[in-house]
Amino acid sequence: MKRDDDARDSRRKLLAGLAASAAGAMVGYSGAAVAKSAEPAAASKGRSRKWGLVIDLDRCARCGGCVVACQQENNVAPAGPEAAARTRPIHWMDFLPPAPGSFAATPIPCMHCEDPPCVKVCPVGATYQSPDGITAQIWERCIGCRYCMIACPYARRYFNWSDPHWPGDDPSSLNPDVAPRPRGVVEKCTLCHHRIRAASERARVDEEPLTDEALRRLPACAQSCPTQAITFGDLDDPTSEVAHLAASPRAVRLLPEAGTRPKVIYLREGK
Amino acid sequence: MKRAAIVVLTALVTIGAYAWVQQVVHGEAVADLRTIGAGGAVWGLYVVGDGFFASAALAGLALACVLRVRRSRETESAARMALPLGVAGLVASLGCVLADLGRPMAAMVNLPLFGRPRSPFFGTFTLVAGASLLATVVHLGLASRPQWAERPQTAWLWRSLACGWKETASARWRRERVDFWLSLALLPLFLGGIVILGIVFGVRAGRPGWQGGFEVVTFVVSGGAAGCSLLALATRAPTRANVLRLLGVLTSLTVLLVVAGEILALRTPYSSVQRYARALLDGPYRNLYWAELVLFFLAAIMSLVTWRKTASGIWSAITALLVCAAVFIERFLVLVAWQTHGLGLSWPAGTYHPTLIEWSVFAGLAAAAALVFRLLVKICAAGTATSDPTDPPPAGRRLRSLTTAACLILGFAAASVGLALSAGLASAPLLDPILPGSPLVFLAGLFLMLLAPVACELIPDRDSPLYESSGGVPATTK
Amino acid sequence: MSRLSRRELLGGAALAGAAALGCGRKKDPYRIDKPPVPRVPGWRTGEERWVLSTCALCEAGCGIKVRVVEGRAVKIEGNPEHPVNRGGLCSRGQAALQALYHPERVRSPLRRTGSRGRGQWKTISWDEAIGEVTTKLAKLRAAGHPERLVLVDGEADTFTHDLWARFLLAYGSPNHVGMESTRAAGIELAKLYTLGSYGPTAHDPDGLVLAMGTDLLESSGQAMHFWRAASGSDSPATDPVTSFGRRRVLSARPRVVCVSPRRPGCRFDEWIPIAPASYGVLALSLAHVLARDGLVDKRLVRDRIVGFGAWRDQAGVEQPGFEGLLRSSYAPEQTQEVTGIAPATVERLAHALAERPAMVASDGDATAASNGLATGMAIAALNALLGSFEQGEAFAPNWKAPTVDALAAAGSAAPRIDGAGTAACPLGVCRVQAVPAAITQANPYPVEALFLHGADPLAALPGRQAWVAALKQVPLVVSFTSWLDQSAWQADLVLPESLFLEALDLVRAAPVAGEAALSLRQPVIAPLHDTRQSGDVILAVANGLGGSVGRALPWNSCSDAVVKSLSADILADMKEKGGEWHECGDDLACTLGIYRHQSAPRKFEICSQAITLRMAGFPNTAKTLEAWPCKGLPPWEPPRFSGDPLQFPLHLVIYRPAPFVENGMHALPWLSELPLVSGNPWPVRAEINPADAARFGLADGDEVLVESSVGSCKALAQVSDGVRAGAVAMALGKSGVVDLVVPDEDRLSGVLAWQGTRVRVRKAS
Amino acid sequence: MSYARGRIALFVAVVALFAGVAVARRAPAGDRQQPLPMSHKRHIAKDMKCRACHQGVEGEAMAGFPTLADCMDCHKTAQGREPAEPEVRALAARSQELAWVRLNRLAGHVYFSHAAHVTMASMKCEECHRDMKAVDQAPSQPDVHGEMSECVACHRSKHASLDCLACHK
Repeated sequence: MKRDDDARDSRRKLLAGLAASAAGAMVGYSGAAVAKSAEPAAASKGRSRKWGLVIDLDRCARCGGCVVACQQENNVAPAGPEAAARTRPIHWMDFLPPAPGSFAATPIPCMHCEDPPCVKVCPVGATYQSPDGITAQIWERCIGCRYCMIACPYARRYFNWSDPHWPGDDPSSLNPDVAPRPRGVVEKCTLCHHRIRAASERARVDEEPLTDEALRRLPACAQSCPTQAITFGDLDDPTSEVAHLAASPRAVRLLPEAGTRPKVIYLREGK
Repeated sequence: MKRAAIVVLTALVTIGAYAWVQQVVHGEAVADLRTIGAGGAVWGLYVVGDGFFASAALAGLALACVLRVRRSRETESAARMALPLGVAGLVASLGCVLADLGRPMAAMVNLPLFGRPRSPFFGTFTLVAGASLLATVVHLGLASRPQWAERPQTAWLWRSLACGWKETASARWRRERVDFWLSLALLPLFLGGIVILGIVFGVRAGRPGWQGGFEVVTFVVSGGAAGCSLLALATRAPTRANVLRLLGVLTSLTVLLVVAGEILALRTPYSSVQRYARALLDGPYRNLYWAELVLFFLAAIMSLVTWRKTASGIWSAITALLVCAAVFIERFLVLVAWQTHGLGLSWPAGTYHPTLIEWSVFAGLAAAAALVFRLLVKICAAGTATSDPTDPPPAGRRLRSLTTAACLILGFAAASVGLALSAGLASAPLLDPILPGSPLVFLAGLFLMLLAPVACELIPDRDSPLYESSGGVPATTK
Repeated sequence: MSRLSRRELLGGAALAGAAALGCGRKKDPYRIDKPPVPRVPGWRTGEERWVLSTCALCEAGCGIKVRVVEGRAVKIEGNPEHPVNRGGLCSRGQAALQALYHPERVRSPLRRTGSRGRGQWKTISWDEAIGEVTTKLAKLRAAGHPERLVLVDGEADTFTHDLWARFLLAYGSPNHVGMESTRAAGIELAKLYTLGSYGPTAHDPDGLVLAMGTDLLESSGQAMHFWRAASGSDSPATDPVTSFGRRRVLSARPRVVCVSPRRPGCRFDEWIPIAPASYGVLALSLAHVLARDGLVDKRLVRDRIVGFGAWRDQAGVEQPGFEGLLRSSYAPEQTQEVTGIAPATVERLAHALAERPAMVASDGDATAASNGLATGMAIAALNALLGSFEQGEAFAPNWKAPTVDALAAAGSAAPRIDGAGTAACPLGVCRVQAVPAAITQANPYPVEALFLHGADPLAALPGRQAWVAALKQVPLVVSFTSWLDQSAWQADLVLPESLFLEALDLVRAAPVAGEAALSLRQPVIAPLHDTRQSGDVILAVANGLGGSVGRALPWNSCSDAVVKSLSADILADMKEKGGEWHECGDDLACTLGIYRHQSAPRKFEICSQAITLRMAGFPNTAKTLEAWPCKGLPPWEPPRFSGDPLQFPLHLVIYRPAPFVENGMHALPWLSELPLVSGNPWPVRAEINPADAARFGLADGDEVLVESSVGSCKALAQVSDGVRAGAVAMALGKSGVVDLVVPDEDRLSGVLAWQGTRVRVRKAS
Repeated sequence: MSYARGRIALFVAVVALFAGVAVARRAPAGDRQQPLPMSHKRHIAKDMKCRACHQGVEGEAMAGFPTLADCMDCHKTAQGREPAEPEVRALAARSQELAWVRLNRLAGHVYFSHAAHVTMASMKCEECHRDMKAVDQAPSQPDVHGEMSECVACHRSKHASLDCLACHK
């Protein structure tokens, strides 16, 4: 009988689980650690990428399209007038306030630093740098100490001060590819990693290479930009558009003195 | 009078608990903490409280360790008071951290499982709050055993906690030795703790490669002042004078450090640091900044004057409270002003005014600490002076030495392994410890090491008469 | 120590069990709580599709593609193959998703039960609602007064709009009142009278764009185009690989110079502050420099432009031309006092305009003053001298007019209720702000039925009280709307309209760069609620009325109508005019017509004969005509401002910010929270120059009270050098701002004078 | 000594609490009824592949369930003595949709792609799911208990990505 098998199975699992937790799972994991040493060889199979964004300030029209695109794609709940009055709205893609007298439209997502200070200070490894260079945040792991917010020189991290709330509490419009964040965790731009994942999955299922053309407008902000001011791609690939743009004499990075080496590169206005 | 104080403290704790429940139900939206860069501070009163309580407790404990190692009779009461004070302070600081966390329950699971020593938070939470608290409790418990053993038979809890303390010469001798070595061994832990705290809160709230290392020194020195002031509050007249003398030196030093730090900050090439320094001098924090300076200055003079005079209770209490207030403000300025006014990009300057909820939780924790202190003083050996161990050591017992050594060695091994396993030796993508739970192993190792003195003391002598018959040690008291 | 009894022990175990259950039932905080099975027929679990359609949040008509997962729309993106936006999409279009799922959408037809404005409603069926409307309209027609039906229509350039127009034509009412007079009517009328076509102009900025007012760059239907043009996105010269993504080489780079009392929030290269409503005189001054310095192309003037030099009118009488007017006046030194712009700047600008291809562009706010038409004519004339006119226009399908009965013909011949085209407003096409007065005074006739379609005049227009009073006098007010907006609140019947993501329509996109698109709007998801698109409702009503009305609108549904007319008339018409059809996307997706205007070059009449003719038709205005220095060219006059300058020392500058949507959707949380201002984006802001702030003792962030002679509004003071001294800039769309505006208008054209109000600002106490 | 017994009782209670929690967390949920007594056995016996009904299994993240239209592709005409066939046709006649109950559910922050496992990694369905050849009813119990450790162990052994972002969303 299948049911009995299942029951036995689950009972066995329960016992195994109890045994494992009681024994500290020492043995099993030492084996795992050995398995891990074989990893780099396996990883070299697929070339690792260095994802980056180039934002051309000369093109940005400051329309705000990228902001809404990001919120829509990543299930960022609107704060509402009250929370907004207490400066608690969440904008993974934000605009840096211009200095007096200047236009200076500066859309500012997470910088995805090569040397991210936020990652170093996380006590539980909730935030980490992916092999492709995305500074990611695993919401489930986060304990909400907000140390990463303190450490980020760009102030690009957001804390969920209260439960997210969508108009009418209707979750129909939520993107199923992105988990909504509960109260008490820090969230941030993920470079739309789920879109990258979906694109590379599709490319592999269709057995086609993932070209730079397919990548350029992949994140929601880049896709939505009416002036194509935002370009996405692999900075390590010398033939990619981002790599080319990053070599422009106009290229600048924010707060170089912080030593974070951002992978979001700005192209200055003018000339 | 005392009863009234306890009623007030209990009421404060109740209010704090209620406020905390509000925060649990509604999220940290009830606090005035806001998104950094959008015009707020993400760390506020709670973390300031952590910085204050933990540093004061650790400084007090470190001081007590020094006094103990010096075995000075006059300062013995101060050294004794430091233990309950330390426990109370560390409990409050732990409470502050937990109140600040967005998901305290997740923290309870994820920190022991995946804690990463690279994070300064790991240092503050496990070493400072966890290990120091544990060490202090062990210290206090061992020191209190003689007192607990005197309780009547019916008090089973106390009797069992005393673990069969017998007032023998060898036991007392061992007590003294353990006390000495424990103090010596814990001194680096406490000193290290306060320095870690200083780095966490002093280096411009942890931003790497940025200006402001000067604040670390200020943080440590003013932490010492806070610890001293609490000790001065808790100790009686003859000892207090010594403490006040030290307090005078530390507060004077702090004044100098604060001023020097500000001048340095104004002269750095970094605009963010300058913004921060201006915010203190004549910006929104000017009242607090000048109040801090005046308080420190006043306290320095008063502690020196009071010490010269009779070290009168009221005056030294006032001095101590002034220092506490000044140190608290110093912590607030280092932490909060940096977040609201020290941003490198053109984000707008922020504000932070703690809400009633935050104040209530904070006050509740402070009151809880006071109650814990009160309780510990009541039940632990707060004032017992020990004898002078002039006698030669008795013949040891093999089991004891072995167990103690085993605890130390195994504990050290486990702590090292735990630290190594959790210290990011894993491959790059998974920054998790190689073994989930290795932070727990690290903590267990620390715990095991702290069990060494316990083992040393608890493993009973063979029949005492044996000793007497051998004529090795005179068993009688003086 | 008390013993634990067995009972207590059991109790403990029970507690443990309860705790365990609690743990087991813990809600997953990350779960997107979708129904576990496809509720929408035909959808598999986890299935997703991209559906192509056309945006409806402004007149641009951008192509969109919508991600639909298991029958739920979850993301709106730009359609890369659409000529208007080529893949990009502004904040408004994307935020439409929040409109779709808005909790306050009307979910079924409602009939008012209490007195008007009390908000007591009864849910009724569609059959009932349509029956009610049909009965009323049939009665009106039977009584011989079809003209007493008035439609206030906020929509333009859609098939639904055309259906409405056709319906009114067949029914016999001339009162299809659009909202144009509150938008860019000044500039569009100028185009009508100088070139002969009405509607938005295509702008092809290649060199220099002189933008009059900020709306053009921020919220107009052309904004998308200007962003892209100014960033060089369209230019082949900006191959990112060869030019490092630079916009263009400096010399050839398109430059956007914005002239406005307020600095635009979107991209520009130079901002020149100007006194409110004095754009016309600046245009004339620029034309003066061009004419004086011989910078006008003589061949162009000779071949294409009427009325620059001396000219002969239809009667053969020689008339003085524009040139003579310019020679005698409008020197930059003379206009400086009015515009506040230094003569050197005007000279520099004029020479820059003449140096390379240039154009002067403007949207609503430039001509929204009491001198609206004259300003529009001056701007158009300047464009003519620059050779920048006739860049193409929207594709209007040639729809065979229905045959109407005598009753309808008579009704359509009646004077319009808003007075457009009458002596009260001789040069206007519509004048929606005059509707309330006309209803209250029953002049020229009482209104029996008022339909509001895609329009919320109570919230969007000044003079709310007059509208409320007027609606009270109309026996039947029907609102076709998706929300219970302020106007719907006063209606008798609220007929919930499907959102554009649930409807089928055909959109004439605003023309850009000589190219116009006709694109299909198709339902992306099944209607979420019991709503219908208004086209279906009119078809049902027409069917119910029968007779010639029913024959004029013979289709069962809007989609039927679109498909049939698409295949029959429109396709052929477009082919004939040189357009081509594209089908983009894999599955049916979007059918899209791209059409390049290729008609024979027309003459540009700086001195418009059309104006002369129309003015001469009314005896009292004919006299006005005599006084004009150039016949057919309304002379520029200083704008009228309502409010005593001593009491109300500041000019109110109304602007439409980037997230502004005409039909109230700017209140969607995503748009309301756009971080385009520093600090909290929700509250109303009054932008004020530092000099004025000092004068009135205001600091940045102060709560202030802005008062005009008709209303007041609380706002947050934003001290900014982005506003000209003497002006207060406030964004339309925030609550209370519209109430400050005095509903004055241009008496020639009926253009609503948004910019004609004086205010004072003081600290709110 | 009374306190000794008290302490034992306390200890027992605490153990019971933990055990209760552990059991409750792992206990199978109650049976959930599917809308049709659809037999996998009979369908597989007719040589139907999994992807015939679970259409997303090779190219999409979710395998998905057949819509009524998918069923009607075959069941428009009678296919032997299927007990559920009349019900399917009745539903189709009322143009209702099949409300399949999803049994295997992932935590909300976990991403799992069938395409990645079935097509890219060439895994067999049976490696995670039970063998459906023998199942004569519509399943009413989940058959995949996704523990993160299981995922990680398999990813390790197959040298698949161990990046957190590979599976988290």
